[in-house]
Amino acid sequence: MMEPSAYLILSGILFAIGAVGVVARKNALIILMSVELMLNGVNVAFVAVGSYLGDPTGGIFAFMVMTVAAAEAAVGLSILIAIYRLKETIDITELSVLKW
Amino acid sequence: MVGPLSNIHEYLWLILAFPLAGVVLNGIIALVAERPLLLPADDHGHDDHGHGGHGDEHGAHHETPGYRKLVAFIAPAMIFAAFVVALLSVIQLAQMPAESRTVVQTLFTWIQSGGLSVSVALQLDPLSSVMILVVTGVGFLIHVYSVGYMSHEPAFARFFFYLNLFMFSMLTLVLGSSYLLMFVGWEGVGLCSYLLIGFWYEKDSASTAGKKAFVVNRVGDFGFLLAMFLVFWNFGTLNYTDVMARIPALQHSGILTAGLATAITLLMFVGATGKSAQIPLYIWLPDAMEGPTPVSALIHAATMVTAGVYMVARSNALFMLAPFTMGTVAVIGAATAIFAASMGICQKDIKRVLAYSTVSQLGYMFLACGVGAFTAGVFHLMTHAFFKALLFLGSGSVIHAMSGEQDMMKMGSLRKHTPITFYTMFIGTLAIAGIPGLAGFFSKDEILWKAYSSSHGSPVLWAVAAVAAGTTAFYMFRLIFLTFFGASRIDKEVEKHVHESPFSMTIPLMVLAVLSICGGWIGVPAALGGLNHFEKWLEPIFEGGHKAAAVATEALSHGATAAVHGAAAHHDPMEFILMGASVAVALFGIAIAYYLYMVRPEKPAKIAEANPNLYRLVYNKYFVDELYEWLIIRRIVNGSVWLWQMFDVQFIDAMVNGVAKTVRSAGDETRKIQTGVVGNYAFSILLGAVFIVGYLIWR
Amino acid sequence: MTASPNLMSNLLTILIFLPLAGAFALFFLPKENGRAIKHFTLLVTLVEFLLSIPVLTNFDGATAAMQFTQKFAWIPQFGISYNVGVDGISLWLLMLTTFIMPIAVLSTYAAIEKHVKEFMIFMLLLEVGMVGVFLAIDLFLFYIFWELVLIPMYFLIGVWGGERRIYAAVKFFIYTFLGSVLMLVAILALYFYNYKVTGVYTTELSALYNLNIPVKMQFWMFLAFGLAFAFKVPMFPFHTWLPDAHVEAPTAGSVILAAVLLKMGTYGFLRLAMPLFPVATFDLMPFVTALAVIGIIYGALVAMVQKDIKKLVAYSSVSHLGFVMLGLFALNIEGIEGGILQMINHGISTGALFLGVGIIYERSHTRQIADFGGIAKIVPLFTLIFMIVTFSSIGLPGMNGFVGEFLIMLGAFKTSQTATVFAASGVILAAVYMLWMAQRVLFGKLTNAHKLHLTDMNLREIAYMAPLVLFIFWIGIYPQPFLRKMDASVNAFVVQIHAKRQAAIAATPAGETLLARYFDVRK
Amino acid sequence: MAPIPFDSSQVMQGISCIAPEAILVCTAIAVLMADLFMPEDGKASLPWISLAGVLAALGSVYALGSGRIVGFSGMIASDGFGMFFSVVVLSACALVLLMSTGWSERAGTQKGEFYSLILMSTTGMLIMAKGTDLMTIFLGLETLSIPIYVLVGFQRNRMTAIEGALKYFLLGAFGAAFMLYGMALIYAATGTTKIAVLVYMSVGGGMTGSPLFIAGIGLLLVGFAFKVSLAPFHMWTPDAYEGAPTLITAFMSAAVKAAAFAAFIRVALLLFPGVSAAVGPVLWVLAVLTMTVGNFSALGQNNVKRILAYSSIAHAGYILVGLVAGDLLGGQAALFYLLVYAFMNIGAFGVLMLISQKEDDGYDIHNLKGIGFKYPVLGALLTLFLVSLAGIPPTGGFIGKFYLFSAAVKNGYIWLAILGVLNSAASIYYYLRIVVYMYFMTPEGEVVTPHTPPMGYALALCACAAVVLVLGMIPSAVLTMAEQSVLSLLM
Repeated sequence: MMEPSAYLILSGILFAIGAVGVVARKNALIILMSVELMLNGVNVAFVAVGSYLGDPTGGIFAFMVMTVAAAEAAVGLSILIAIYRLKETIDITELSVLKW
Repeated sequence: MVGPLSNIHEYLWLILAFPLAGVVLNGIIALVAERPLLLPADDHGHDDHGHGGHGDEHGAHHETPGYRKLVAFIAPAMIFAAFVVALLSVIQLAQMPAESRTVVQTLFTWIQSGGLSVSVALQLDPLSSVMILVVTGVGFLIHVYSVGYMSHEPAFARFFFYLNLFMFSMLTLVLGSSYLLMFVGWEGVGLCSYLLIGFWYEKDSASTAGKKAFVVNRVGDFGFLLAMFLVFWNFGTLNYTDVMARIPALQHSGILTAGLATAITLLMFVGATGKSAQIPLYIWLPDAMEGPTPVSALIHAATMVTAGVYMVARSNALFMLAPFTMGTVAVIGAATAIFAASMGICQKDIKRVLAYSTVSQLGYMFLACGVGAFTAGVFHLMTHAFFKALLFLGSGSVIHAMSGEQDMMKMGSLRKHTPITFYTMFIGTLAIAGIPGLAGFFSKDEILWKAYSSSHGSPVLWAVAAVAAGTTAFYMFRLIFLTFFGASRIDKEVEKHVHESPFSMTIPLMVLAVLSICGGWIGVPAALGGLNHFEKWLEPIFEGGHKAAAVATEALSHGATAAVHGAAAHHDPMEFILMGASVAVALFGIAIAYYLYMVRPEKPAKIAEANPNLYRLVYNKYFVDELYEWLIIRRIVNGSVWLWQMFDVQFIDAMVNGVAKTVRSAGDETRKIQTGVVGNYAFSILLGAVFIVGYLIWR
Repeated sequence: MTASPNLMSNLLTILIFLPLAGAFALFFLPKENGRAIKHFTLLVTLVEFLLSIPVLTNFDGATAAMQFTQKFAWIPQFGISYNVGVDGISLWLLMLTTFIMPIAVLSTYAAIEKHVKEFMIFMLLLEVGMVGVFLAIDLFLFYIFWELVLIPMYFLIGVWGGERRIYAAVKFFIYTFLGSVLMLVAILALYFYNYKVTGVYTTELSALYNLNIPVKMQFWMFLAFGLAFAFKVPMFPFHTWLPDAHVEAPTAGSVILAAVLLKMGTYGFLRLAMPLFPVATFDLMPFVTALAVIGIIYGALVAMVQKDIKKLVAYSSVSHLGFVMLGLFALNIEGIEGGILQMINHGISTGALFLGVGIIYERSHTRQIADFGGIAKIVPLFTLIFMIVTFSSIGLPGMNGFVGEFLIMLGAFKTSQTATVFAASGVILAAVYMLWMAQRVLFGKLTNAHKLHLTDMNLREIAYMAPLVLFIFWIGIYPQPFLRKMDASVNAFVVQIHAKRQAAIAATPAGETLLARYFDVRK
Repeated sequence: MAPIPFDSSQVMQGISCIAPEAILVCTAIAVLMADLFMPEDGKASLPWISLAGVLAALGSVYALGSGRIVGFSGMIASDGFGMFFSVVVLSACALVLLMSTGWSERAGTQKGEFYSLILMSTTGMLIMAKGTDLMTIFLGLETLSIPIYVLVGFQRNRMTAIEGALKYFLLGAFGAAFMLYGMALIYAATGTTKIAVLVYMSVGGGMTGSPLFIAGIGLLLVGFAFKVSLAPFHMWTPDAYEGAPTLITAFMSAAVKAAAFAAFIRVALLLFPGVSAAVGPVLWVLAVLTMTVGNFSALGQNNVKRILAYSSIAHAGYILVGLVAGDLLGGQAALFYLLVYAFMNIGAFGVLMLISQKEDDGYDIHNLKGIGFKYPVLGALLTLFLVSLAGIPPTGGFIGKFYLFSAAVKNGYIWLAILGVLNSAASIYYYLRIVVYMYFMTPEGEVVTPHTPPMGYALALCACAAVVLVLGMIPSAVLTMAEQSVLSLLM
């Protein structure tokens, strides 16, 4: 069995890319995708550790995360559609009525 | 009136109770009967509903209303009753052996807390007996006089309410058995003085003068209060008898040092300067002449202002232990005497002349006390009460005759119109000038002699006092000449109404005139072959002081027995020389007055013109009031405004509001972080996460 | 008094909650009938006063113990109990509260026209808090009542106040709240320290009194408690909320504020800060005394130059409360009894002054001194009573103020002569600012008569001023009943606090300075 | 290969353990169905059906009692701690449902899915509060969050609502990712996600040497901090709260916060002691920062809803004080405070919902002018809730704060307590500001006419007021409950 360190580093990189994406991008859809990337980074870590330990928990957790991610994506996309319908943009810098 | 009472001293409280009853009765009358009549016509009587109807002026008729008659009876009657009780008490006191002539009647415990226990108790002893007789006696006469003098006054009942209240307070002052009670009366008479000076409160000058009197007195009271604290924490009591009794023991144990005694007595003397109008706190007394003239006579001449002398005499044992204080008292007394006398020279207002004269005479009394001649001080207090009350009442009679005019420059030749007033006042003037045989002569001469001969005295003090005596004679005769002699300068309109006063006013004048003549005879000094009953009477009071002083001296100069009584024992030929000198000085003063105001009436104006600056200085009372105003009052008021603005408004509140503002604007800035852009929010989260994880790992 | 023992044991609780019941009942009265609401409130406060009289008559002045105590477990987990009692220190403050309330209510009859019901509800709630503060002998309960007072007062100022009422109300609230939350932290620290030492969770005062708290801890706790109380008193330099609050508050509010609320601060010192932290009390005494004296003089000087009568009286309160603090921190019987008595006196005199100002304000709608002048002519009765009150405030012998001030200064003189000398000069200044004000308002030429619409006092006004005047003279002439009831308690207080201090001195290394004791300063 | 053992009693125990959740899910489905088949005018009964479900769930919580029942191989447990939060969450849910009776029609939320989503979210909260495995907590969190995202944007034609939903959603997912990554790291470090095992491993500082574990804890903390809105992870809160339908704002501030805190407290009390030296200062700083940012930001706000949002942030800071203290007392204080907070905050929002005429502008503070005297009961109620939020006796809010700060003082965090009380003094300003507008100011025009609440709504408000007052005056019983709950957790 392979040491999970490499996978953990990979997961960290994925997570970081996703996080930076969330912070840096202005398109809400891409932010959503960045979040998905972060979640996938998490999944990599879970699966790698689970398989290294021979423990099913990691795999199960990854499945759970995927399920949740799917549900989130569904809700998220519908919110985006609703926004687009009202405002015809999903640029988050223009979606700042609520502030201060 | 009370029948053969076995012990009149059990009824001492009546001396206070009678005036108090007068206070209550007159107060009720003033409130119930008189108040509605005094309201402005358009809305009196309907105060509950706020809007009275028009017309209906039923308060306007001129008959004497019944309540005024009642007041006119009650007020003097109560004082007379008190006088009778006082007289009976003193007679009984006199029948007791000299060494046990101290009667204390305890009424109830007043304040008790921790170590302090003060009772409302009355103490009758030779000193207070002199005082109560003077107070009730002269007081009664002035009450009678007032009934006539104030007969045109609308607020008649209120006046007598105040006047009776004054009598009550004054009697408390002199009868109280402890310093605290004296203080009660002390402040009480201050209150009445305030009320009576400002009696005509619609006059701004009157209410200002009243306030000034109270406040200046308070400055003195400040000293009195602190003196009491020192007495209490060192003697453990405020009762006279206990304080006196504990002096030897405390001297022995080294607690009562000259330093402590000096501190106590100096503070007390601060109080005395306030009440008795000595330098530097005399300024209120001339202004106090804004009050009705009987008030000036009663309060600002005969009784209240002498309270300071009474206090010093009362505390003689302590004063004797404090040579420095004694010196101070004597110097201040002498200085006040000459200073005030000089201010009396140029005054045009008849009452103001008398006011400065009072200040000056009070200076004599303090001079006496300061040289250890307490008896002489008290003696002069008494005689002064007679002739100064007489003079004031006389001046009141003059003013009455002149329809309120007080400027002597607008008088003259009144002798013809008001003979009784003239003669009585003339007697008073002779008395104050120190013409032999009259009351003032004996007392003043006693003081002059002691100022020279006493171990505390000095020729300088004598000289100053003698010059002051001459000045006194001068300005008093100036007053007489300007008022009663010469050509009439009276306003034509006024002249038509000039008349002699009614009997209710002239009879007290006559009685006082008699007293001004004979009052001094009970204290004829031994040197003149007198028995000096007065000195013997007061001896028990002042014995303690001499003893204490003796002990103190002994402590200083081991075993050197100082013969304190010695000075008075043998007849010094010097006494006669000085006596003659002082009479000569007085006559000289009279002669100058005669020359300037009778022979060459145009001369004074010329002298004034020749020395304009000097004249202005003296006429304006050396600008002392202005100096105080500029030096102290302005400073304090402006300083307070500055304090308030700088500290409260610009510092504390600015800080408080500033903190509030800062917090709030900080809040507004904090809110600005909330840009509304999700990316920024996410960045904040990311940053937070990085910080936390970073801290946790690389801690 | 023949009251059943059952009533007696519940009496204090009834006193605390009767006004609450009254407020609750008021809630259901129709708001339209303002008169009936006023009558009802008056009735409640009168009954409250009558009920407090048995406390006074049955109070045993010979013992320092708490009397009429009643105790229930309240929050047993924390050792907090509902614990009330009264002793010689709190007795008169309780009486003052119940006495002043009907008067304050009566004073509102003409002044309060809008939202009468709410006004009265807040008045009664205020009374709950005030009575509670003076009766609580559990630290937590005390704090609850302490805070409870804030809200009704805040409303009284904020709704029924003058122009700048909102600023004043908020300032009042935040100022005092800030102080009390710091006290809360100190209460907690004390509470856990007690637990650490004794192993018992309790907030009962009698238990906490017995603690021997380390001096350094005492220092900080005293500061925290003291700050809360100093805000309330208010001591210089924390006084600036007071003039604002007084000026803006309606008459009744000012009266209660001056008469009772400020006393909560001084009472707090006496009940909590001083006995709990005796060593710190002694060590900090010079500072407190200095602030008290500065307050006396500063308050008087600033009062002197005010143009608004109410503001003048407010600053005079700063000065008078300075006297009270001076007396309390004399730490001897004379000073403390004088201090307590002066609390009562100030309540009566300043309360009456505010009532007086209210009376002319209701008619003329101005409080500017310059607008008046010579009104003695048209309102002689008012003038009489106002002058009596003025002289009471000045401290004229024969009236209440003198007895208090004299005892205070007498006591303080023993402890600090310098402070007393300065304080005594405040006596002079008091005469200056009060008489100057009286002169400008009452005396002189009547210039503004038609603009002022002044009429003399009516029966109702006489009715509420008369009892105050009565007590002004009563306390002034015969203060014995007042002083005797507090003797035992004050005695015990002084003995205890000195004993604790002696013990602390004995335990102190020689030559230890304050700085070394409280801050880690070496050499 | 041995046959897989089937222990029916284990299954039954597991099912009984999640009985309240099951009831809620069933109710949610029933409501959806009813909405489908019910005539339009019968929709008014939907909240009542939901309420019945919530009450039944509440009943089952009581039936389960505070005894510890572990289900699904230790994934979830019904214990005293869970029970306490179940009560809090279900009460909050019930109150919100009651209030919806007078609100939904004008807010356009009179729809089956609205109630159904509320119930489902509540289910997630219960799971989160009872989860004893990181996985359960995550599942609960998501079950809770996803319906809330929808609910926030429920009024999808209102720009602010949908913007709030978007922000909440994006950041929620972002925050959840941090938490998940933290869980993954913990899993990587320890090989387990069971809290009990983690406690066993970390106790006495056993895991302090593992950077993976520490980083995991840190990220977990970030996740929780986001959900309970601690600064600097709080920024979504004002926007989401302001945008959401007010009823949902109330629900979020009370129930979501309670549930998130439930898991947070469970993790904090059990796991943090092992790493307290590291986490303690972080929590301290977070607490102070959160209180200060929340309170300061609220000072100048004019939108009442937003004021309460910031206030909610500040309150998270106060509650965190209990966790900084980290002992039994701190835990129970936090529990007690969450309970009180749920009632007072829902109460405050409940009154505001009646007063405001519409979303957004309707919550401008100027609309409150003159309300106090014109509508004394509403004024009194709002004042009571604000006073309680400000922490002034005799309200539950005071007892709660007292409790929290006493935990801090007890554990030596004097400065934290001082900063806390100073903060609460500052907060007075904005709570009083609302009172100032209600009572001290007169409106330029007409006083706003509030809606008349139906019975249920009024009942809910009264219940809130009663609880706030009762907890303020006789808190003893609830204090005991809170203590028992935390004890059951620590045993």
